[in-house]
Amino acid sequence: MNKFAEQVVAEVVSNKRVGAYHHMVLSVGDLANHAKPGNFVAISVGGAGSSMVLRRAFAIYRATGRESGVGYIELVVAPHGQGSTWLTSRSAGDGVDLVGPLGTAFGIPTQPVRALLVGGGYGSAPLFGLSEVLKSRGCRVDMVLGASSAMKIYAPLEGKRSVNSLTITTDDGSTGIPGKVSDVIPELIENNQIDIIYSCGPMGMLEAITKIAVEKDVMHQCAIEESMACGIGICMTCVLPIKGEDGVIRMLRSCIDGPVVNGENVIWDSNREIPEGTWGAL
Amino acid sequence: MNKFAEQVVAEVVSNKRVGAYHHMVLSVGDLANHAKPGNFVAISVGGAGSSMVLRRAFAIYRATGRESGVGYIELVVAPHGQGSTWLTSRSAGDGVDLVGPLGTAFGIPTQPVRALLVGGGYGSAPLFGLSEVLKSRGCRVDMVLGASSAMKIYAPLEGKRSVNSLTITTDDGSTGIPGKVSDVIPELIENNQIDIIYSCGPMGMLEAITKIAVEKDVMHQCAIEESMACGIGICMTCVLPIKGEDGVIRMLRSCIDGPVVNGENVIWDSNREIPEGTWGAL
Amino acid sequence: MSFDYSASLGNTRFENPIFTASGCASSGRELSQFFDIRQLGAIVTKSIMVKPRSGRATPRMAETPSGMLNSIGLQGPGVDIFLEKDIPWLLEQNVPTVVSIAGESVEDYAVLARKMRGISGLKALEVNISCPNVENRGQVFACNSTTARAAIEAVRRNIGGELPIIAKLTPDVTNIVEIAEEVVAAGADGLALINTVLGMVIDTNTMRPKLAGKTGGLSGPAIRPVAVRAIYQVHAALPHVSILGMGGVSNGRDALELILAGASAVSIGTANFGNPSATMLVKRELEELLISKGFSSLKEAVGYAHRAEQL
Amino acid sequence: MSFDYSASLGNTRFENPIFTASGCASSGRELSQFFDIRQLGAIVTKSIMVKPRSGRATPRMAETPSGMLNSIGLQGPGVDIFLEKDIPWLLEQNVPTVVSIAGESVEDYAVLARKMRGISGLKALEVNISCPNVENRGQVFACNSTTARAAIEAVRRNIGGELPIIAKLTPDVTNIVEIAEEVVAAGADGLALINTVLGMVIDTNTMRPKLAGKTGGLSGPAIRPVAVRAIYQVHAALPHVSILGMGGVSNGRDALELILAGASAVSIGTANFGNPSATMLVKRELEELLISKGFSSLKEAVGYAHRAEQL
Ligand SMILES: Cc1cc2nc3c(=O)[nH]c(=O)nc-3n(C[C@H](O)[C@H](O)[C@H](O)COP(=O)(O)OP(=O)(O)OC[C@H]3O[C@@H](n4cnc5c(N)ncnc54)[C@H](O)[C@@H]3O)c2cc1C
Ligand SMILES: Cc1cc2nc3c(=O)[nH]c(=O)nc-3n(C[C@H](O)[C@H](O)[C@H](O)COP(=O)(O)OP(=O)(O)OC[C@H]3O[C@@H](n4cnc5c(N)ncnc54)[C@H](O)[C@@H]3O)c2cc1C
Ligand SMILES: Cc1cc2nc3c(=O)[nH]c(=O)nc-3n(C[C@H](O)[C@H](O)[C@H](O)COP(=O)(O)O)c2cc1C
Ligand SMILES: Cc1cc2nc3c(=O)[nH]c(=O)nc-3n(C[C@H](O)[C@H](O)[C@H](O)COP(=O)(O)O)c2cc1C
Ligand code: FES
Ligand code: FES
Repeated sequence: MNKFAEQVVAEVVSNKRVGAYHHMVLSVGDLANHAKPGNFVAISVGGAGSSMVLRRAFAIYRATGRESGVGYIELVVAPHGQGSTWLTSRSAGDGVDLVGPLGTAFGIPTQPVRALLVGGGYGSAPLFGLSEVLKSRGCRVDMVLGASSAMKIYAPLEGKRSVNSLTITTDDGSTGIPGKVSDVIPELIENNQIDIIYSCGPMGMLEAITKIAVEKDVMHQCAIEESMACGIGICMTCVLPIKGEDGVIRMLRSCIDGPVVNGENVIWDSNREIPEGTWGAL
Repeated sequence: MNKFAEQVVAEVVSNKRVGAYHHMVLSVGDLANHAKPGNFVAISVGGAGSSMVLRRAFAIYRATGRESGVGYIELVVAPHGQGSTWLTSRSAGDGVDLVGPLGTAFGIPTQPVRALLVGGGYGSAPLFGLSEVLKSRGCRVDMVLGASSAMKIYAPLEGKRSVNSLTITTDDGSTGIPGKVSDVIPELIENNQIDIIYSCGPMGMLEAITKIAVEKDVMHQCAIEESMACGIGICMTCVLPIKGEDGVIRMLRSCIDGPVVNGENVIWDSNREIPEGTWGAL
Repeated sequence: MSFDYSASLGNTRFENPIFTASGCASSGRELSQFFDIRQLGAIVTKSIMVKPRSGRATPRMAETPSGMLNSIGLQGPGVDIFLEKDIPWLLEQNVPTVVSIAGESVEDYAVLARKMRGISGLKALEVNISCPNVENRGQVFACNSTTARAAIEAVRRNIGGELPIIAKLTPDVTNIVEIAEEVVAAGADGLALINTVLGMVIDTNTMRPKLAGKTGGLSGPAIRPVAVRAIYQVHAALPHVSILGMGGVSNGRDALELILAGASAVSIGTANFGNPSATMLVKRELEELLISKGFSSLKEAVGYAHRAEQL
Repeated sequence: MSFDYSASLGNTRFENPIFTASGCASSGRELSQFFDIRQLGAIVTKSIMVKPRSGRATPRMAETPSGMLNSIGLQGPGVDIFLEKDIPWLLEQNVPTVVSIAGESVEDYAVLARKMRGISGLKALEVNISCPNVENRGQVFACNSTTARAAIEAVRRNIGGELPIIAKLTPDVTNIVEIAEEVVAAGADGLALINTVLGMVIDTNTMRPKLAGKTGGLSGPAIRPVAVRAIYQVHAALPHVSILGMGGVSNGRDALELILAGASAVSIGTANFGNPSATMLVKRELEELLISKGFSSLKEAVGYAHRAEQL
């Protein structure tokens, strides 16, 4: 549970198309001061009279303007279905109902480490803010971004500047190295002597990265994306099987016990079933 | 059934607030050339992802621009519930899905007659176009408009010019004569030797006018407003008991056998029950 | 490769699977000004009764979130005038026609079936058994296996010939599969799923029920999940019985959902009110979707959501 | 003149009629960061079972037009941990608390009732009998008068004391009034109406049911007309039995609709997901509406839509 969460009417400050995405800046007041890399917000979509009853979750790309009462949150939104398309068609001046910051954040090491940040599609969004924090702590930051094609790589110039190296992969080879991010990660771990991987993207990608991280014995924190009805821990729809410190598997809520979790604790191969041995499984 | 009905995407040309109403101009193409006073249009409300599944009906206030392919329809819309509020918040350039012209039109006498036009609230909308047609046929046109208060009287300047006399009543006396339109009609019928009354407004008003018209033995055509699900004759929700030429009462569809009907044929006192003797009543 | 869009209900073949829903297209004339109604898989007429009926008092409808309530009360001219006026017009236009019948007693169903027997050119008979049974405390025929069975048996005995009988069921029952099995045993060739869901709206201004008839039938997108569930359950239990699916379909995706659940054809009701050309939109979009997913015929997709999990 | 906003269910008084719905507010902690949960008429806890449960596989939800499907499968810690952790916290916070219990057998209900007996400070017990009965082919208790009765009797026999029993019914039955009469005869002091409506969504991308559990419960504004109908019917038949109404309420107007139909208090479920402070909005708007309509108390408005027609 993110104790800073609050519900506000956020004003759209700007909305720009970037490749396949929309970069949106929202004025949210104090809330921005509590947002940490990995947190997300939940936004009402469709306006009055909408048939969409649930909020949509979006990772916080950046939070800026850290003075009292004034704060901005930036999002990277892919117009996909009805909800995100509604959001990306908002104009400057429009208000949206937003709850945030929500969920857990990426853990920041106290020592300077060598970090590899891996993003898939709009999953790159939270990584740039994270990269800034890591750099400010003296970490080396390498980044890999993957997507199906060039249009779906979100890597703004200022973002690129904040990393030591950026590797891009696309399924169709339209930019960067043809293939998946998981094809290039092992070598990057070796070459850059990576201590920790931070990742965000589709579940299949996170699973593949976990496998590599376990093999190479590096830490791995990932931001997962389960379908969420409430985002605040009251509906139990967003659960996934996670092994606790005590070795017991529990169906945890990815909205409040996540989205950032330790990759190796997730039971990835459950094939969406309740894994055997899960606490309370019948 | 209005054989000219078609479905178009109409572009909002302008949307201006006038008192309690919005005067809206829509570009509809050829459709405008077939619109007659008394006809209405049915508009989809709420946009994509809306929870409102039914169209809203609006009387055509005016239809202009009578050349091939270019035509405008004007509406007077009261922002009331969710549907009309959505419509009145459209801006110039927005498209709306519109079906029209629908329904029957006011019958125009072949001889020059003395007509009294009576409108309640936004019910005045179709009367100004009617007035123009009547004047062009050499008729004398007197008009009475009533509403609960001044803000709800819709009587634009150019409209006023098209009538020989305009009487206004308001329930609260905030403009014109305090009281109901039915208070002033009998005298107007006498003084102006009225041959026919045309009316449009709430059902209670139409019923009261019918009573007067029958007493004074003048013809009375009224545009009724029953709640409509389809507007095109396929749902049977908009029916009301009407006596036919053959003396038989039938539950007729006000969207295709109306909205303009002869007041004296409507069974007003049915109290929303099926009147005894109605054809097919069980 | 050409795509086979034809649909079958019982032994009858239709050019395409998109029908109007009973009571939502009157008798076809009104829609014909918006599109060529011969493009429909079939018109399903409003439910016709033995005698003329003026229906329920007004108000008869209330809009609800993503849906509407109606209580039309089966207003109509009665079967004789219907056969004299509406049917000849439809057959003359060459529109594939399914007649829907509704009775207040088992005898009514028998009478209506006999009247239909003589009409050549009809494609099927939809038997709306979601009407109150005046002989049984006004309980709806389809709410009870015994009365549901009796109504369908009466039709079966009296219809003769080849005309397929499609029994239309209400979802307002504890176990729709049980009723489905019963009417199939009684001779139904197919099932129409679903009729409206019983609901009510209270007008918070007058503080009374909004509809004159108090309760009404809920239709539209709001009930689509209920329709999909009913179709899926019944198709799982009776895979060889054709289903005419309906409930909240307004685009190709929605129609595909019902087809994947087990419907062989799809009726469009409430969507016609919001969009007079909804059927043509659904027809076009569904075909595109099926082709884009690699199906070579509509029939391949029927019940496709039931296939075994791939491992 | 001061307005009396208090509500009663059975013999228990609540400060106001706005509750959370079971399973839609977890155990209260999560909502407490958005508003002071002591402002609620009551928190109704998620349904608690005898043993810990991990619930159903994922995906567990699908959005639908003006609603959603869920198949959580009653994930929870089991009654012992619940009584050890959640209940003390709620009672400590001084939040009026209604515990919801759910069983898989009649014996489960008996066990749960005995466990609740000792807890002082609870306001009422909601008995969710819309769960599958493992002893009876997985049929839902509330789908059948005999099993519904047995579950409530088991609670009645074992609960002792004054704690009112509110039986929560499913609308997925042919005749909800019959089930209501049965559970009241078995000792229920009140009724909670309605649980979710059984539905299904098929994902047209994967072409399989979207939920891992295939079917799920439909909730939200889409089902409000069904809730209003059920409440109206049951209140008409059993005017002296209090009803806790729920189903698609997201604002004051919606809550008023259920109250006029016959609900003495109203639970808010799905609306919390879209708006964490939905309960407070409903509470404020409903009070304003009741006052503006000239009621001097909430109780005056309960069932007001049933009053005789004025002539
Ligand atoms: C923690 C988290 C962070 C996210 N961050 C971003 C982001 O930064 N940028 C971005 O564009 N999107 C992000 N998403 C996805 C976003 O919330 C929406 O799911 C997506 O925009 C599709 O919504 P829609 O209404 O357009 O699509 P629809 O298909 O109409 O959505 C229907 C329903 O399915 C759910 N759903 C659909 N796809 C997904 C999915 N992939 N994951 C989870 N739920 C889904 C929706 O929430 C909704 O309830 C995130 C999701 C989560 C859970
Ligand atoms: C033939 C006809 C002509 C009309 N002309 C005009 C016009 O020129 N200007 C104008 O502002 N409005 C007009 N109306 C009313 C208009 O169609 C809407 O009903 C009104 O705007 C309220 O819709 P809403 O969505 O804002 O309200 P809501 O209360 O949200 O509407 C809910 C439902 O109730 C129906 N409804 C509500 N009030 C009425 C009513 N008084 N009559 C019929 N149905 C109602 C709506 O159609 C809708 O289905 C006309 C209606 C008809 C039938
Ligand atoms: C206004 C209206 C009238 C209807 N009349 C009938 C009818 O006469 N006979 C019948 O079997 N079903 C009738 N129905 C039910 C529809 O045929 C259909 O089963 C139901 O509305 C669900 O489909 P939809 O959501 O596409 O409307 C009617 C529905 C509506 C909305
Ligand atoms: C995610 C979710 C979980 C639910 N869990 C329970 C539960 O544990 N016990 C119960 O009795 N009802 C449960 N319900 C049903 C609700 O309490 C309520 O009866 C129903 O959702 C209708 O109300 P609504 O439309 O306001 O959500 C659940 C509903 C939802 C949406
Ligand atoms: S989204 Fe509701 S509990 Fe996580
Ligand atoms: S509004 Fe549908 S028939 Fe008139």
